Amino acid sequence: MRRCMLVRGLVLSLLAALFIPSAAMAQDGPTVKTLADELNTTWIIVAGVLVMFMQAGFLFLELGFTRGKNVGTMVAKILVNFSVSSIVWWMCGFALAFGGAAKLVGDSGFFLGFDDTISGGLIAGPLGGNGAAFFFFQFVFCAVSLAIVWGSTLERIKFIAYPIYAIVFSALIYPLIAHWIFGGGILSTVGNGVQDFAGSTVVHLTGATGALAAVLLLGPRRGKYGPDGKPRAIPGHSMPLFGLGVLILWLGWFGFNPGSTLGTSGGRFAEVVVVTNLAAAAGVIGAALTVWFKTRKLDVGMCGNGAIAALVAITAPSGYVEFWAAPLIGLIAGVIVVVGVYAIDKIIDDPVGVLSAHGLAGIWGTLACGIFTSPRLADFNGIGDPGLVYSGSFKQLGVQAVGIGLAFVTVFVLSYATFWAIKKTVGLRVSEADEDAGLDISEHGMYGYPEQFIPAPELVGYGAAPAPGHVGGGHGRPMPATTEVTA
Amino acid sequence: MRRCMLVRGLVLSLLAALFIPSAAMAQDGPTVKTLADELNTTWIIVAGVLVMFMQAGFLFLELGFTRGKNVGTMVAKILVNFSVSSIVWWMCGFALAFGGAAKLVGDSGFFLGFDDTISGGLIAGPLGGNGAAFFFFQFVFCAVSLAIVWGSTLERIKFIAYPIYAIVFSALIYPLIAHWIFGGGILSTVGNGVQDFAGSTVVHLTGATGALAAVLLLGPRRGKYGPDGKPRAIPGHSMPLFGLGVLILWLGWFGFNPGSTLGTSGGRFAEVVVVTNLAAAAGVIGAALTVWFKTRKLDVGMCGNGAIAALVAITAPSGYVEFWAAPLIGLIAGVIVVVGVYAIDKIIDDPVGVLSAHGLAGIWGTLACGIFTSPRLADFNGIGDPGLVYSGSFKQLGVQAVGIGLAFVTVFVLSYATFWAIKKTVGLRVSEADEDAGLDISEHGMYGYPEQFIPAPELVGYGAAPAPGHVGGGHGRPMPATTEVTA
Amino acid sequence: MRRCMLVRGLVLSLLAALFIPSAAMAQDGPTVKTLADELNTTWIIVAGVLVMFMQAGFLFLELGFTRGKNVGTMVAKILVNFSVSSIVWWMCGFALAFGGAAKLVGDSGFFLGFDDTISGGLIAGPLGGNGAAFFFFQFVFCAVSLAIVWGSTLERIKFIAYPIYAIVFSALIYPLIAHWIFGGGILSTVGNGVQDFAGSTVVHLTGATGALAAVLLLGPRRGKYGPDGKPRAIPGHSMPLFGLGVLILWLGWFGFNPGSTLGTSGGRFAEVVVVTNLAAAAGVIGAALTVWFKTRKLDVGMCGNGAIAALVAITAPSGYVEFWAAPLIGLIAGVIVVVGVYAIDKIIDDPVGVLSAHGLAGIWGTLACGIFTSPRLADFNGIGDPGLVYSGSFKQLGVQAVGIGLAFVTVFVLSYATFWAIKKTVGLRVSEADEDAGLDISEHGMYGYPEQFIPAPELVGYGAAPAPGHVGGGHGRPMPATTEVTA
Amino acid sequence: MKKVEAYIRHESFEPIRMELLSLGFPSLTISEVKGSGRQKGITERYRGAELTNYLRPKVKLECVVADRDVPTIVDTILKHARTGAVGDGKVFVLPVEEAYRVRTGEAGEEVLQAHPDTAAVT
Amino acid sequence: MKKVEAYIRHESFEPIRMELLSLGFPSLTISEVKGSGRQKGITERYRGAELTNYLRPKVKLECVVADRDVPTIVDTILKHARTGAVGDGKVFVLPVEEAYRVRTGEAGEEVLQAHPDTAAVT
Amino acid sequence: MKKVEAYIRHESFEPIRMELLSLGFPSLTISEVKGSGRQKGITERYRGAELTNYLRPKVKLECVVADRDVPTIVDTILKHARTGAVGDGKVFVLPVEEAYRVRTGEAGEEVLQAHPDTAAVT
Ligand SMILES: Nc1ncnc2c1ncn2[C@@H]1O[C@H](COP(=O)(O)OP(=O)(O)O)[C@@H](O)[C@H]1O
Ligand SMILES: Nc1ncnc2c1ncn2[C@@H]1O[C@H](COP(=O)(O)OP(=O)(O)O)[C@@H](O)[C@H]1O
Ligand SMILES: Nc1ncnc2c1ncn2[C@@H]1O[C@H](COP(=O)(O)OP(=O)(O)O)[C@@H](O)[C@H]1O
Repeated sequence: MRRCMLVRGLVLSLLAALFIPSAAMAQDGPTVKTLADELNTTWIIVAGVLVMFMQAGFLFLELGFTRGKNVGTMVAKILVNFSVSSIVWWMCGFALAFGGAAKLVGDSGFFLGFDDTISGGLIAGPLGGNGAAFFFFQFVFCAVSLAIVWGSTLERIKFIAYPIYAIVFSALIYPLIAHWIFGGGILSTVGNGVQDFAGSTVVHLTGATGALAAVLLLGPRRGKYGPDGKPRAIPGHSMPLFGLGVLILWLGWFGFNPGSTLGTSGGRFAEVVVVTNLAAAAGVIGAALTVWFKTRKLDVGMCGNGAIAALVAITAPSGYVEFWAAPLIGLIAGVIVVVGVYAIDKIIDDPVGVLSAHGLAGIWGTLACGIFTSPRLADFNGIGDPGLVYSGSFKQLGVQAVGIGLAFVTVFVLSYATFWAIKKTVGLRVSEADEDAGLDISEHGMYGYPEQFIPAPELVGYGAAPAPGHVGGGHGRPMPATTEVTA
Repeated sequence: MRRCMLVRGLVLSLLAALFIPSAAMAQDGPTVKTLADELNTTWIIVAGVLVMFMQAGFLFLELGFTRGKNVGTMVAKILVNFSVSSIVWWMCGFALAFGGAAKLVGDSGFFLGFDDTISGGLIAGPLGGNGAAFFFFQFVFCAVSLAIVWGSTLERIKFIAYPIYAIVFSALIYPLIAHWIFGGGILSTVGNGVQDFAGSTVVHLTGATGALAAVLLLGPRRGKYGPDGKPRAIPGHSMPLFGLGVLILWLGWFGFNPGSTLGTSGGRFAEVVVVTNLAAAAGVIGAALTVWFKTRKLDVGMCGNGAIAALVAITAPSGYVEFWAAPLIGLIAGVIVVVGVYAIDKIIDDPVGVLSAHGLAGIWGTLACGIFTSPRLADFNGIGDPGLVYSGSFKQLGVQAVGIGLAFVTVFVLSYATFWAIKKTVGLRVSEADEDAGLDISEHGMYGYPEQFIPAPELVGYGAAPAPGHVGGGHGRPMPATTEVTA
Repeated sequence: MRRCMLVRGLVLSLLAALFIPSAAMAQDGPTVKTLADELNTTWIIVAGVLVMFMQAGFLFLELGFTRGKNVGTMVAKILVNFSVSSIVWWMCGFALAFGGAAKLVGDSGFFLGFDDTISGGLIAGPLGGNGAAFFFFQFVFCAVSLAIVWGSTLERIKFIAYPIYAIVFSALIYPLIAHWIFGGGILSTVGNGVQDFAGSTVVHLTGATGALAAVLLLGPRRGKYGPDGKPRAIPGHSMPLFGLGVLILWLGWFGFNPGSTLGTSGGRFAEVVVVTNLAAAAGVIGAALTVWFKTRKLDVGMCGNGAIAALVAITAPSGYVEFWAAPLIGLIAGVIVVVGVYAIDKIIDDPVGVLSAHGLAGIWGTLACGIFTSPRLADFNGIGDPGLVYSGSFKQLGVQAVGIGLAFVTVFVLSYATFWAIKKTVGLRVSEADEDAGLDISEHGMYGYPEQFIPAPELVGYGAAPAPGHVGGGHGRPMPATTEVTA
Repeated sequence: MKKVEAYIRHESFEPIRMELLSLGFPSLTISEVKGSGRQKGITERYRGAELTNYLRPKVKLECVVADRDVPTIVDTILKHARTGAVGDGKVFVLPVEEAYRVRTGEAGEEVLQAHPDTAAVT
Repeated sequence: MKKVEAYIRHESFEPIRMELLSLGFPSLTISEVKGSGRQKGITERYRGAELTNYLRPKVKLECVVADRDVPTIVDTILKHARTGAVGDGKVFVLPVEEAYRVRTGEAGEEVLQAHPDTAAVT
Repeated sequence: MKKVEAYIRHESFEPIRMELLSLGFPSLTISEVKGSGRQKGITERYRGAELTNYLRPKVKLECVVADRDVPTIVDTILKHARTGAVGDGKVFVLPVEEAYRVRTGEAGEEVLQAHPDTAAVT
């Protein structure tokens, strides 16, 4: 797909030069070419803005799964991570990821300016409006990947770990993987290229791998495992906020996958919308049925996790598969996430299930390309080969596995090293007293829900009751005069 | 309007064939025609995505009006309903609604594939990107209609009723009405056609009628009516969440109505945006004034209901009326919803007021076309005649009434039968003990707000305090060391 | 920029007339010109819808900073203000602001109709779809400005003050400033015009100035200042809701600033997206570092305020500065807001920090144009001169200061007069008893969180327990039968 | 003077309050408590793990009355709080040595209940 | 030893706590309760229906002290809790038979209040 | 009969409840309270202003038992609630004059604890 865009750009330039001479002379007025550019830019920006809003989705999904004493810190977390990532991506991350066509990393676009020229790759040439949109769109992907990392670390990590890892992640870890798969790097040369339309591996597996590295060094929350070693439920404080998160993420995914067409050409993005929605829906159904048969109760969180896992799984194939494959891919992702959460919870304390919903589902989605990619779409995108069900060949499946493997190893090693260094220097985990008291009060100086924690009389605070003449005499003061009734 | 699109398509094809020969040879480059298609597709997708997000709107509106013990179930409900509907619409609903031009139902597009050809109607021909967008846009309408149904059933319905009715609704009930009015079915042949631009009847009255059938079989919540038969207040648990729902719905309506232009031609959709907003605003004012004069208190829920009712009412006329009519239509809807809720509450327990806000207001909005439709817009859309104030004739009003009547009877009969069958088999209502305990714990195994319901010491759970050496000795543990002050 | 649009319109018309004769004959089919118009309209509507959603942003930001007894009133407030403003803008505000090219106010477009003709200014001529989009886009700006006003007045203002001030504000105060700076009025003739791309002054300073007038007449909340005159913390009740507000606002700003290009020409809006995001990110970092160094705790609210302040500050320069300047402008805004809130809190009770985040940051942003505006962009927009760092001249800085000064004085005088009149007639502040009880119960007749305030047994309400036969005998009723375990 | 402390179900409170009011005993205080006893607990499920609550929500009713009024209060509570199922609760009677009305500073049995006629009877 | 139980308004708690602290009585416990008495209730309106609350929020203050300190405690409460309006609340004194400090396991009057000097006076 | 009232830390409740249950004392009630004593408060910071809380969250445990069971109950509480740090809490013992089981209307020591065998021992 991305390759395709390049081609289209060339074709356009040729066309503009050969067939549409008016484009040269009427510099101020719009032409078909400039309009096509502007329409592409519009769609990329709209999609990018939807993806940006996924930050709120991750925030609320995690808030829902958190106890009330650790909610303010999540808000600060999402703001600080997104912000640090914004600046670092502009300084360095974008350049390494998309600033050139070399195998390992790009080489232009550091401290990007509007007049900069990109040395090679997808948007080689002067940046322009379309390039600015591309920069923004790719940044919000990086920010999504970073947001995923923290899901396994809730309620016990030190705040200082966030900005440090955010810098390394946005400057190096994510750009490497993005360049290798999206940006024309080494993984696009394995076979006919790894198929990962919108990032099941680049974005989601990368995030989940960071989460794994973090949680291995961090350990479980206090009270997560009983004296018998069995996991205890630490229920999150709000299913409504969780639901908000899931729905915002679902919404954002309509930017995430369809936006990865990087333009409106041929209305392809509308197909991606349909594929994405069918998969997500099947994911909910798969997870709901699985958890129902396991426990005879319909775990609310699992229904939401099913949607997320299916969306993660369909991310790679969304530009490669026909409608009919989407519900299958989603359904399986829904089953995987429930089985995964149940299994992992026995040994690793992953409060929101990121290892399953983004890790296992990301792997499944990337592999699914090797199974379901249709010849029409492999051809259209110009990346990889048709999948097993069409070709009868395991080749593309193998290529996908190589992509998963290299991405996982790279991200795990770099992330583990970073978190290890954090642990050895500033420390990765708050004290037990701080964990018990909650991160809001201990790291931020105030509860996220003060009325839940601060004794009401101390919150009211003002001294003795006013003189009788001060308020309408004879009324009890905390009661609005207008609503009193006779006892 | 929809008819008009068809015409435009034809004109476009002709133009493309006759006046723009380059379109044929430069297959890879964009042409005015392909760009126009892509722009239409872009707008439909953007609008469809906004409408999809209305699911969050309905969720939070209902959450706000629910007690804290029944909030998790609402999240699961919205996810499962939307998902079941997604799959069923793809399998069958879309085909019946838009898969052909027959009077009763369509006949192509089952298990829709990208290469399918639609046999007739609005998008006759190969599906393509634009068709995929159309499929998605019409699906989110179906999902909105389904979401409306449940507003009257909160806090006592069995979860199993959701997927069963969702299947019938998305496979049959909604497609029938959508086909009859939107898809060229029987109601588009009554007079010069029933005017329902974006679905005051198709979507909202249909949903509200389902809600009526459900609540008649379900009965009121325990404690809703006192021993004297008078309604008691069962206040919803969160006005902020309610407010979120209203604002998301208002937002979504900017996709709902303006998206129903199904394209950007002539900038018509911008007019629809203005009309929609003016009506909604007037609805808030109408409801606020009405409730104020009735009770001298400004009921928060009624302000929000006023907005919703006005948005529902303007849905049908939004493509047919001039700016000036919008505030009138909205204002009257605002009055209707307050009067309606007060009256209905005396006999039917409808926790969110769906019967008034979607039912009565949907009827009012559909009738309003018969009064306010301007000649310019009746002509532009090619459906129906101008309204009473222009034509002095009651004809269109009559046509509108026929549309309302047929839709209501059809939906009511089918829905009542479905809910009756559910009641007689798996059961429609939870036990009294489960209703008292709340649906979260009884159907989902965990509270939606665990910290509100689970005793704090049991939530903390971990055993006796650690050995003195374990935490900084001398600190009280639940207190962060860094914030202690001298007593 | 806005001027530029006008020019482009002319050029387009000329082009259409001269170079594209087919546009004249193929009236029904799209042409490059009609497509360009439709694409512009699409972007303006999408941007406008994002800005409309900022109402939810302001609602939740303020909700987060409010105590739980005053939350329902905020929902009613936002709905009523937005609605009154909608109607008044349509009746009058739009006409004064954009209905003509005179120095003081416009003169056409009252009770705007689709067939109206605007006498002069940016959208002179028949309204059309593009004009309708422009009308909506400018309205949502007015509504944002109005929403800002109330941040300083929370938890003690009488509800009746809202609609009264909303009328004056939307009919007169905002239209004046908008006309003077955006609409070709007097401030566009000072020097080469005041640079305010998207309204740091027009929207944000205007709102903050209204807030200042209100709070001076209103006084602090009960209990805000101790007997010693020192400010006491009155913590808001929910950081998660605050976080939702901040993220929705951040999202909305991607409509606010980039939408102010009023079209997609040259993909300029994508650049504005990048500039806006870089500034916001730097604002979070600036505020976080500042508050950390001041208190060694990472105040959650301050991180969010940093984002808002930076977004406010970048609003004016967003169309005038290169990428590199954005992080600088944002960083400084982040520092300003923390220092501002700390200083102002000592004397004025401004619960959400609107005076700092919108007032000081709005001033800083407007001045920043005088410093950082690049020659390329001053030229492109055709307004004002390059800033200090390019030109070495203080001229534009002076022009900006004049703009700030005139806007501030005008808004302050008109707002103070309005609030003074309210205070002397219907009253501006609720009684002490009502303030203590909370505005929800006293003004709206019901708590926003009933379960937090109403004694549980009174909420349950229904009489004695049912007869043993009624529920499965031997079960305690408030417990779901299916989940009981042996004690 | 005695203090009657009752641990009862939520639904039973309104009938008790209404009858006490009609008998001339408007003054009482309640709070939300959690209790365990013979009543069984419930088990919650969450993401594969379990949590069991042995404590169930109850209302604690506190009412200080003159010695001779104790039987009236206790009987009223017993009458309305009984469903016959486990978990109905308990009533305890504790001695009270002195009572003061804050508003007036008065002490003694007269301050216990608000109704003037009740006071008169004393 | 006696237990002083007071049902008071929220705003009056801080002044009471501060004066008790300065008098050498830092140790006390409070909880949120709802009470009814002479004070009137309020009526809420919601979507056309009504709900009346006869119970009003109060703070319950519990403080166990030596017999001879009871007057000091009661006087301090009465002094700060009085507004003169109905709803000011009540103060009750109950007998206590034994007291233990958990941290040390000690029993007796010495454990009642935290300040060493208070203990010394005993 | 005596009422044992203990103000303890949240974490200590579960072990206490479990041991009491195994000793034949399943019946008890808890509530959330806030206490001050020797334990220090905390200071919160919010937008430049401060707020100090001198009250810390505690669990109040109430258990009515026969006179001879008081030492068992008190010892169990003291054993599990002790961390040795300030803020461990206090245990008080108050006299109770009568007890009723609502479900049956019975009165007397027999109603105090739920387990039949406990009752039998009486
Ligand atoms: N001895 C006791 N001390 C304190 N609270 C008690 C005692 N016995 C019962 N309770 C309270 O009464 C409630 C109901 O008691 P339970 O034993 O379940 O009912 P039943 O009286 O039907 O056996 C308990 O949840 C607890 O709050
Ligand atoms: N006899 C009582 N038993 C228990 N609580 C009481 C009693 N009398 C008063 N209270 C508590 O004191 C509060 C205030 O009492 P009220 O009668 O309204 O005030 P006043 O003392 O001014 O008549 C009540 O809300 C209730 O919580
Ligand atoms: N005399 C008392 N009256 C009422 N409550 C008390 C009393 N003494 C202690 N408490 C309760 O016990 C808790 C712990 O007491 P504290 O003095 O901090 O511990 P320590 O026993 O280690 O000195 C307090 O927070 C308070 O709730």
